[in-house]
Amino acid sequence: MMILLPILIPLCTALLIQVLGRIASDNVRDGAHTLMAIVNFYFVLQIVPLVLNGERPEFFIAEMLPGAPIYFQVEPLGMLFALVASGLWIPTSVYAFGYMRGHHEKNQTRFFTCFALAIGFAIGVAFSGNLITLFAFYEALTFSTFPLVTHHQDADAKRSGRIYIGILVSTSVCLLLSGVLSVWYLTGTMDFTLGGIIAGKVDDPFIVSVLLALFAFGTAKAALVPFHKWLPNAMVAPTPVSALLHAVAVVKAGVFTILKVSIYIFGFELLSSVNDWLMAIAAITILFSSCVALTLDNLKARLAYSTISQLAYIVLGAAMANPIAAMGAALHIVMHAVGKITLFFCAGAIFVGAHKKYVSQMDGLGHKMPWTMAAFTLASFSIIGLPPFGGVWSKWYLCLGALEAGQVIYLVTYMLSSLLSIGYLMPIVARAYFRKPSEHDEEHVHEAPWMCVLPLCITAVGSVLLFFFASPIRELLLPIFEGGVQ
Amino acid sequence: MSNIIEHLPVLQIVVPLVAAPTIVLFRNSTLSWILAVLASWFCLFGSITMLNQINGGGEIPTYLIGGWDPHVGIVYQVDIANAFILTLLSGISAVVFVYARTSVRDEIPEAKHHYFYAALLLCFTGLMGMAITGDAFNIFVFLEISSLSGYALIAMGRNPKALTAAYRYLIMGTLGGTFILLGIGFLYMMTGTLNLEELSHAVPHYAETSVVRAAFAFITVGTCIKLALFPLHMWLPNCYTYAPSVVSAFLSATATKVSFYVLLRAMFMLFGAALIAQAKIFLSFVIFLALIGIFMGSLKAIGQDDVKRLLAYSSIAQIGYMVLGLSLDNADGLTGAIIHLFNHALTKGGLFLVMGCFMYRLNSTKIKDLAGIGKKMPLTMLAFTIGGLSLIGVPLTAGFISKWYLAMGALQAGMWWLLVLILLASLLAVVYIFRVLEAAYFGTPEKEHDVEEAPFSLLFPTYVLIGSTIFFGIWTEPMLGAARKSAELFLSSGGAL
Amino acid sequence: MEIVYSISAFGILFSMMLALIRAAQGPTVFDRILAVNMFGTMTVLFIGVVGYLTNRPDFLDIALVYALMNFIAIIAVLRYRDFSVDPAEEAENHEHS
Amino acid sequence: MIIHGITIILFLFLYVIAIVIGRSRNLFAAVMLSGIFSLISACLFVIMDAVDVAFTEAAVGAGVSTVLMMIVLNLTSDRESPPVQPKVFPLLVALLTGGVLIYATKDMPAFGDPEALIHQSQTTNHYLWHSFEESHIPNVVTTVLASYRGYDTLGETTVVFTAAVAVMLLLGHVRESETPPKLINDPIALVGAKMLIPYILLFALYVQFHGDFGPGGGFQAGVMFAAAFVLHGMVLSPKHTLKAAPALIIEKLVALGVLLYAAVGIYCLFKGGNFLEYDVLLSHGEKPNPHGQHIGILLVEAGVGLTVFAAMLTLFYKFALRGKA
Repeated sequence: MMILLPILIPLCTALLIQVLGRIASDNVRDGAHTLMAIVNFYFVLQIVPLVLNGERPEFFIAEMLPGAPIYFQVEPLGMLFALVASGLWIPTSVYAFGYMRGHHEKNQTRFFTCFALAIGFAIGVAFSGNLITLFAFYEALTFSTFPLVTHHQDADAKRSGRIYIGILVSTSVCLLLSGVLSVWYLTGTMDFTLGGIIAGKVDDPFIVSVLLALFAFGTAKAALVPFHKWLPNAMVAPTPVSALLHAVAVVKAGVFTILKVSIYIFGFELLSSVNDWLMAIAAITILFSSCVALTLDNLKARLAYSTISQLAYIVLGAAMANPIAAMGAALHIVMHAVGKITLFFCAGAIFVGAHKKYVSQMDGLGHKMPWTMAAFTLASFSIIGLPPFGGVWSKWYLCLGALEAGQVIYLVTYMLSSLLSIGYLMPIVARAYFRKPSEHDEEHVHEAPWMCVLPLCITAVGSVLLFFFASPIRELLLPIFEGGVQ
Repeated sequence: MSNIIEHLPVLQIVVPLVAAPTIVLFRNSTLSWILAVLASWFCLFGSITMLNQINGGGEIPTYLIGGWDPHVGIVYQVDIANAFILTLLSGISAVVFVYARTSVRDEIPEAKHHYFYAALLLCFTGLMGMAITGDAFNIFVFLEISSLSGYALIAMGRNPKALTAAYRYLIMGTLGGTFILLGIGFLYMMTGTLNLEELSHAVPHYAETSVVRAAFAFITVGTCIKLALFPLHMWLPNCYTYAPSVVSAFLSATATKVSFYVLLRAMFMLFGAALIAQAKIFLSFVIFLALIGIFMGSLKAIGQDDVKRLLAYSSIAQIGYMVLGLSLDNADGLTGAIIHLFNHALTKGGLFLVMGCFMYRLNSTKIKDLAGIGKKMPLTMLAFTIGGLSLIGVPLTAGFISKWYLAMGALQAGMWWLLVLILLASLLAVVYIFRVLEAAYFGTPEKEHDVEEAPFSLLFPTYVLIGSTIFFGIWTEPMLGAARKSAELFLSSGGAL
Repeated sequence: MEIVYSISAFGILFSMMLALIRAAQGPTVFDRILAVNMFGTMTVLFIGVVGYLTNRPDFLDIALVYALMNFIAIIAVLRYRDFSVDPAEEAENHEHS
Repeated sequence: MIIHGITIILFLFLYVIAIVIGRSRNLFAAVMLSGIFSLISACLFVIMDAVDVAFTEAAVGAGVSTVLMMIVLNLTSDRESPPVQPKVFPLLVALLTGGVLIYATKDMPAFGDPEALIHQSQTTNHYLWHSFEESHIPNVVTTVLASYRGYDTLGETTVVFTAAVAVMLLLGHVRESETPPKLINDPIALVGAKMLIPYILLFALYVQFHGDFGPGGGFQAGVMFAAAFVLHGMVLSPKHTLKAAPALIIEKLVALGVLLYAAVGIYCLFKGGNFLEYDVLLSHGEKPNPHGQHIGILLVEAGVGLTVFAAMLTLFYKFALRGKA
């Protein structure tokens, strides 16, 4: 029952917001939102010791299909994802509070409702005990974020909403669901099992490859090329949503799914026999999207392509099918989440405070918005993977994993990509600090409201702290990779 | 009447059948409504009791009407499939009849209320009768009752086109009924019995005769007309579009479902599963028709301006799914067909009830009139959204369960391409549902209309049906179990060859 | 006796045919009405004869019903037919069909 | 042999009439011809020894249907508007259906073949050999109709009731036409009808109760009863008939007939039997119980007669009292 709380609390929060949105003032509503986020994080934390002790708390809801119940089980990977989602919900809720107010957005009640729903469903994905539950929450996540993407309700939002729902739903229904169905048909079970459930039941490498493709491309939330288009398009959403979509809930649910499937459904042994093409595609995604990011002027779009590339790190890590790389991938979920959410917060804060959204307009912002730009710089270092920032650990493991897998070419890919990320992130920092602001900016550029700035400072500090406190996370994950990681 | 349980099978029919003339006798709107609701609730209670008993491993003793032996008189032999379909029918009616009060007051002139309720109850009786009976000719008799009242009910729509629609349905329906009668007559000619149980033993012995083949053709085509399988679907869209809201909801959730049940029973129990299994070419042809139905229905639905008509075309597609499941001829496919029958009834019934709410407030169900309605009638629109998701087959809704089983059926039959087609077709559902959602939530109304949320008396029943699509998407056990058992029953039936 | 009944049966059938032709051809309303009336009468006779031909004299009951119904049907035709239409026009209309 | 010849000629007639009706654009001619069609098919039923069916066909098909059709024609036009496009599809359907029917005859047992299963089956044997001892009714058709398959007949009665409800639902309340229908000032018709009506009623009663022994029963009697009223309505005016038989009461009678039928069935439940198990009526548990059967059949036939009569008359009212559109 305890593990159900982190899922139920956000859902109840959604309901509460609906009610409060009608009867109470906006401040009460948003206060309640933040409060619930904190409460939720508290309950998630309650589960951590259990998982650390090696327990696997589980909860059985209903036998949806015979042998394929709706069922939750917390294992380290899911625990980690839940921690990320619920932890980042707190700063995001505060940030959204400030941003939405500062921006005079309409339909705030609906916004916060869907927001809470999305968090709940993301945690549902994290705690899923079998494929079908995971799929259910994966879909629920898609639909609950749709109103967020189309929040502005204009023609642009509608178009992006169509692309968003079109790509995510069609891939998940046609490919992911086919994959789920096939696994069920071929193995008769869908429970996540260490070592994989396909191994031993299906030998034909062709079929395994097809299955892998169904999962890898079906999980379009992971934004592998060629199904990445939805992500930049979803940028029309308000920035807190972008932060949520691109750092916490949606994309991480995608890579989490791939990671989880590769560990618990395929198993490393089987995966390593068919993983060549997937690694190649992930590598192509990394380089391609990094290059695209270099060319973009719109800050949010640049960050979006950066996200695509960073997600492919995780997919590549999962595809390399060895414990070290997988550990790196899992760590990267956390590191990237914290770093990227900071960047998006900053982008939003710049938009609120300076009404700028293009990189080319950001000259000299560092002096007007010191806090924001400082946080931006720290987070950029973390994304690039410099010490002493959290990002360095995940890259370290990923590179080690590439070596372990004997794939030097992918080690090079990681390196190259780090260089590219310097290329697309550092110019922003440089512009902000070393260029003179244009004259007419002088009056109306100022720091965003404190409710926007505080969260981004916290997350920026978080990405530093993660460098020093990465080992508890490693401890948490170790049981999955028993023996593989020293 | 020492033991009411003992007589439950026949009371399922007799109670609504007696309620209908009583309503005509008293000629009072409120009383009519109360009687109709009570009758449907009684039936719901009865069918759930029977379903529970059978699901629990028990049996319902054969009910001999008139005390005559099965070969002489008419018997009710309630098995799991009967009980399942009865529960569905009475469940839907129990909700829709409650809803009817407000909607009918709005759409039907006061002086005709008692006739309307009588016709509704008669239609219900007819459908229940078809579902429960163990006698071939009796099916036809009750088919007549349900069809006749159905035509009249559809014609009661406010739009004058309702009359034409009902007339077309009458022509097609009569053709279908006649075919069914001819088929039954042929079977009786060859076997000398009308009892379904006896027929199922006798018919396979004459499987090679031209008479039985002709009977098979007639019964199949006849039920397919009533079922609105492509290409015999032409009557359906107009009927559902122009009929009064209550009637659309009631008929869409029940009439085609019962026809499908009759088709199942006829194919598997009358002609025998073994015989069906041999008819591979026939089955492939049916798969082909079902697929065209699915895609044609979905594509047509995308292009509609009126949501009721959109839902009607979607019904044609969903019927395609059911028939597809049937023609896969394996346990999973058949289970999928049967559970889809149930789930789709809930979903589509619920969606048409939502349409009734719009009719009540807006007097229209055109997409352009629904623009921006998500703000004005949030609860109604939420119901539509949930129903729409179930129609698409999103997990945690009932629609997902049926799609799952159909897909598994396709896999079991070794048809991977079919799996892909089924999943692709669900995407079309995404398109037509989202068209409505987009208009309702993001559209701007042409003229600012002063609309309130639908009244509680309409919303509550709507939410019962819509809520059940979620309930049965998660707690699937009772209904899924019954569907599986029915499928096994069908597949194992048919006399020895 | 049977031969007598048979001959009369066929005779009646023949006159039925004549009535049928008139009813189908028209051309005026009156032709049709008379033809139908006559056909009804023929049917009554025919059933009577067939009854005796097959040794089932209780067929006369049915013949009686026929006679009655025929009468009522013709009354209905006369009652509800609008005869203000010119018979010649009616004939012309028929030509077109 | 002679019978065969007659049958063939009658079928030829049917065939010709069907084609003529199909081709005719003159609705009046079509109605007249369909009356003839019905008469001929009734003749065929007689020849096939399906006397009860012939009875019904004559009463309903040739009689009441023609009357109702004429009234409807009076409300609309005589001529069918020409079809928009040639109706190839219906023709194909008809041909296909015919083809299947002909195909079916290939293995069909010959008509009246005593070896055919339909005549050998347990069901038929029971009907033929045991019905008298069980109900003491010589006419097997009546026993089958009202007792063995009495439930179907309840259904059929409900069908009639449904039809009446449907018409009432669609046409609404009896509405007085703007131009009151003219009275026929024909003394011959008037006197003839007035003389005839009591006999028709008497005959209807005979048909109702003679059903036990010969062709007849509730359906036919109900139609006859209604026919008498219809005749009255036609030679005088429907309004006169309304005074004798108010529309409201007639509408209630439609329902009462069904209720009577069902009530018999339910009463059997209370007496401890199954639904429509007449054996428990007037009995102390012995079986077979011909008295119980007899009274049961009598009552349900009365219910059928009531419903059919009232439904027919209601239809007549609804159409005849309507003003021309």
